[in-house]
Amino acid sequence: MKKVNVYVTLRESVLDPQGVAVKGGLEHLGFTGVESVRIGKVIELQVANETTEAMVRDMCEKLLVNTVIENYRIEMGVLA
Amino acid sequence: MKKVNVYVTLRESVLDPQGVAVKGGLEHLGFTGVESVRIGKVIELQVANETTEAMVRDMCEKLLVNTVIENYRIEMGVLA
Amino acid sequence: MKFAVIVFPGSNCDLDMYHAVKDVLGEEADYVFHTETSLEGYDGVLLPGGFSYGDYLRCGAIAQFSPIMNEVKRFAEEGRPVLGVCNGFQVLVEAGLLPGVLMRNRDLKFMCKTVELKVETNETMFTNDYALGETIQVPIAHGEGNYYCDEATLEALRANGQIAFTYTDNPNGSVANIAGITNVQGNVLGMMPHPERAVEALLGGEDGKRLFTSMVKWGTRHATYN
Amino acid sequence: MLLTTEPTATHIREERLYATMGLTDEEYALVVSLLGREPNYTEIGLFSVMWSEHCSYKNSKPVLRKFPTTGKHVLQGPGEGAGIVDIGDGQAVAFKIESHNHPSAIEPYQGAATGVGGIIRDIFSMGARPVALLNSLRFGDLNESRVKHLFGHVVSGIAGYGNCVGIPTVGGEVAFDPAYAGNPLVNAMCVGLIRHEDIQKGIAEGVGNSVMYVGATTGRDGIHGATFASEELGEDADEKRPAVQVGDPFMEKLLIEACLEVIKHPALVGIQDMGAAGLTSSSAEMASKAGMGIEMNLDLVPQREADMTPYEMMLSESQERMLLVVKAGHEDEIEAIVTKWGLHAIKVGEVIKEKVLRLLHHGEVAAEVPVDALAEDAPVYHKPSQVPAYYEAFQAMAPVQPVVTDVLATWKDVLAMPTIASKRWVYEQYDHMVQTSTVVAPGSDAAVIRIRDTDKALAMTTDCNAKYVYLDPRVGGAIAVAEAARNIVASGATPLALTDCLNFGSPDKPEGFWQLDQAVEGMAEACRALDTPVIGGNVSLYNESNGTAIYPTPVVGMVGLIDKPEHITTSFAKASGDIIFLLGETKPEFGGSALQMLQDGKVSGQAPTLDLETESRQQQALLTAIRQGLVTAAHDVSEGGLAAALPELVFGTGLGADVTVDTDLVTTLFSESQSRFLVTVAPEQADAFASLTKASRIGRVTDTPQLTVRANDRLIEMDVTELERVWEGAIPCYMTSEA
Ligand SMILES: Nc1ncnc2c1ncn2[C@@H]1O[C@H](COP(=O)(O)OP(=O)(O)O)[C@@H](O)[C@H]1O
Ligand SMILES: [Mg+2]
Repeated sequence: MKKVNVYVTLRESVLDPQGVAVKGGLEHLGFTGVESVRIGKVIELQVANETTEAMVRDMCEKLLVNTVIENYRIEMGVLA
Repeated sequence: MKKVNVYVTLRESVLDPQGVAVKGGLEHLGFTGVESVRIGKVIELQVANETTEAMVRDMCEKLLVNTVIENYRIEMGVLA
Repeated sequence: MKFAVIVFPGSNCDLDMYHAVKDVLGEEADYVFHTETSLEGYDGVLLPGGFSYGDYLRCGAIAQFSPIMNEVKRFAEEGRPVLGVCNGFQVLVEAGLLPGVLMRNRDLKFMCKTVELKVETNETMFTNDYALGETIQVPIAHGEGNYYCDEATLEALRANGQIAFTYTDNPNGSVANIAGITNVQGNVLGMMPHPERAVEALLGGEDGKRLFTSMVKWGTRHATYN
Repeated sequence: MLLTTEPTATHIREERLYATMGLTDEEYALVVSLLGREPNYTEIGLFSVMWSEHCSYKNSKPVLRKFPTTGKHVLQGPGEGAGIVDIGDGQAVAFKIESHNHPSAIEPYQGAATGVGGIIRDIFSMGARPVALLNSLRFGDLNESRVKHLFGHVVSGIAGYGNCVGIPTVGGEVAFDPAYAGNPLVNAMCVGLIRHEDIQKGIAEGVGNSVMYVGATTGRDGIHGATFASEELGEDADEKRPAVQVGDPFMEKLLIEACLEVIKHPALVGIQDMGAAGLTSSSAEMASKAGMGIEMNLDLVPQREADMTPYEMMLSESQERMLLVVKAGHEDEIEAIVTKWGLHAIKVGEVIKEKVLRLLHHGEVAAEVPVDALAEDAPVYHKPSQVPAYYEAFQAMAPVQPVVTDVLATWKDVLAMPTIASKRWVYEQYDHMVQTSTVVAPGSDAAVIRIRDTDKALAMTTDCNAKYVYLDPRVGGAIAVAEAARNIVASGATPLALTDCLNFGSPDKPEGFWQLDQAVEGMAEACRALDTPVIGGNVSLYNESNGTAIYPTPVVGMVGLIDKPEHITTSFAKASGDIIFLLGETKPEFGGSALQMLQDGKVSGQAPTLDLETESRQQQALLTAIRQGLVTAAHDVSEGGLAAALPELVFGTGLGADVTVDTDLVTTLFSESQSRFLVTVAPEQADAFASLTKASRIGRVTDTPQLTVRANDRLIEMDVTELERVWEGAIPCYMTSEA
């Protein structure tokens, strides 16, 4: 069994209304100096040891990520 | 300006219906050996250089994280 | 005309869609479960609203892999009518049958109300019963109906006359006020507003009815398909 | 509550561990005598949840007996998941309201969402198809950012769950008052339709029949939720966080479809949802009702987390789970249905002859307790009652006589009070149209849902003006029932029955108990006068924070029946020239009014009076007029008086009104006298309406958006668009500044 993390973020050209709202919220709370906020996903997978990065990439392209608007980064973990 | 990432994940004892559904989806697609899937958030902040980790922690506790059901980890980035 | 109303786990407007075409229009309709592998004998496919697979991960993302979706794709490729409403639209986009993506509403809230739409083309099999430029009242009910596509795609949508409906008062932040689009061939329509909720005067309006009568008219003219 | 080694029976006694679970010394002693021995850790856990107020009603039982619970249409009164009322043609309506106050205070989104999920299960476990949801919400002052946060997240939690399962949320109410600052109220109601032959009971009959588990896996979430719900929220509320459960509406949707299909199967003997006290209450109650026992092997319970103890499994309140009793030998047929919906039905035990709940774990008996001891033998308390000093002081006060210097400004201020202002911001987040049966959407007096394939429709509402209940529990309780009925009647329906959620403070304080007792007394009187039996409900006590109780808030959920579509009536004026009537008498009554709240920031004095005979007469008169086709719009006059009701009559219509009344202007606009309706009638029907109802003709609907009120002392004019801007804008304005 090993751990794999997939980080999914919105492409830069895409507006992130949730990020904008959170930025507003932070300002409202008095946090100054926050230039931008963008919100993405972390998908934490526990997978069989045989799982290769190519297989995870395949999962991303097919299901985990919508490549029209999202980018992703895979972090293959160590054996658990 | 520097980059800060906050990783927000569901506490372990908390049910993650999203993760369960995604696991089902992956199995459906023929990916075997996926033991568990849990879905969290990455919050990417661009903040003023003066921003300390303690300040980010404060943002997390006050707004970014629902500490009732979520855990978080801060990654203070380098100057951009 | 005989319609297939596709039922995914988590679909919840399947009954409404069925009721609209069967009870109000008097056409034939069946529920077709996501596990089915044939659309034989149907003249039109309806993908209803709801929260397929809980809309977890992304709306419509998991449903696109249901066995029936292979048939829906084939059906669409044959040039036959496929209508996706709300979650159905999201499934069509995720499945690549329509371009773009549906993101969270601009103000991040789910929104349920009747809005005004403008009919941008009446030359499709879904809109031939409307007048060009006509405005109609149709309910929306979604949290992720903010249509997005890049500039090039938007140009193409415009050039090909693929924009079927726009909002006159954009409720969710959609690019170019887009409420519904077709594919290039014009036989696949996806829209966020719910025409099936606007087919009876008792419930507040009938402006959605002509979308279905358009399909039926087109279907009778093209009866040779079966 | 992760215990590696469990305390022994001796330890539990010596350290009084039962006390941390909410049991008293006397209750512990009673457990020992019922068992004939000292309970082990799992066993005392079972008792602690089953004997909590939430499950046993130990403090409220004597009070609840006051309610009339029978009637010629009642098919199922209190006692099952939900009450059921006959609506003719073999059909019936099932409904119930329930609180999720404490979980919502800790985690507003999930607390509210799981509250909705729980009440839906109560309905479909009866065999009914859920067709509508309503809610009743109370928060503190909306100026506070903590309150904005709670309100915003509660609303989105309700929306998130209801929208996803595909049940329209068609109505409700929201009020804001500092009384709820530390203890918000979140009550959810569900209405379902059922055919008589499909009515199910939670019963475990037939020795050898299988006990099957369907739905989500069991985790450590929500352990001690029922006890938590029965305790006061203290400073340490945050430490009780493990009690928070997360809802999965997608699972619920599958569960609804699977269970409604299973219910048609003759092999199903009984079904009950695992609500408060989860596996414990569902198994013990089903067995106790049947006069049987249940033996369960906990190793077979689907578990989400590793190494769960029997205590944890039995007390878990993981959501979206159902317990079924199935005829032996037919398990596969049930499993086949459930599998179609992507779920599993797992046999976890059997019905046994000995009337005990026996739990096996890793080959050993982890607990063995008589089912009746759990389900029936909880002590019942007759709490001491005492008239509070505040009440006596209020009664002795001279009638409240407000001075209003700038009537126009005050009128606007009243409409901008968040409690009075438009709730569009709330209900537009709810899918109120799914299932395409919503004839009258939120915004009118009651919501109306048509019943497919019939001419009939159902009207439904939730109501309670807790300020009146605080001033005078007995009168206020009666008003809550009367107001709900008024909303039902104004929509063209005959009230059928009601469900109630008694949200009160601690019954351990004699003054608190008095409020409960008196409010129920008043409600019961109104129920009898208006012929609306109580078919079910929920009690939520200990709604206090740091020693201060909320206003006593007995929320009423009522359902009424409409025979013909043409009787469906809304509160919106239809045509210029229609005559406006005011039914009922306007007296200078300002105790507990919106005006008093606006001016003083708190309420005092006497609640408005209520004469139940008059109430009943006015309601009957209006209903008769509606049925005779005389009425174009009807609107009950409630909180905010005519100052709220008159503009609401014309908002959104582009119309105005010109009325003349013979009371002074302040009384005319702001009095909250009871048993009143505003009604519009086409001119040619006006005489018929007047002679039928004895209502006074006060004016007419005009085609310009202007309100003209001619009182006996002066005349004022008000621009409707200006009022509407204030009324529509208030809540969005508070909420855009949400942190
Ligand atoms: N929490 C809520 N959920 C859904 N609808 C609501 C809610 N609060 C208020 N509404 C709707 O707004 C309208 C006005 O509510 P309210 O002022 O409480 O009416 P009334 O005083 O006539 O009972 C009603 O149609 C009601 O159903
Ligand atoms: Mg009303």
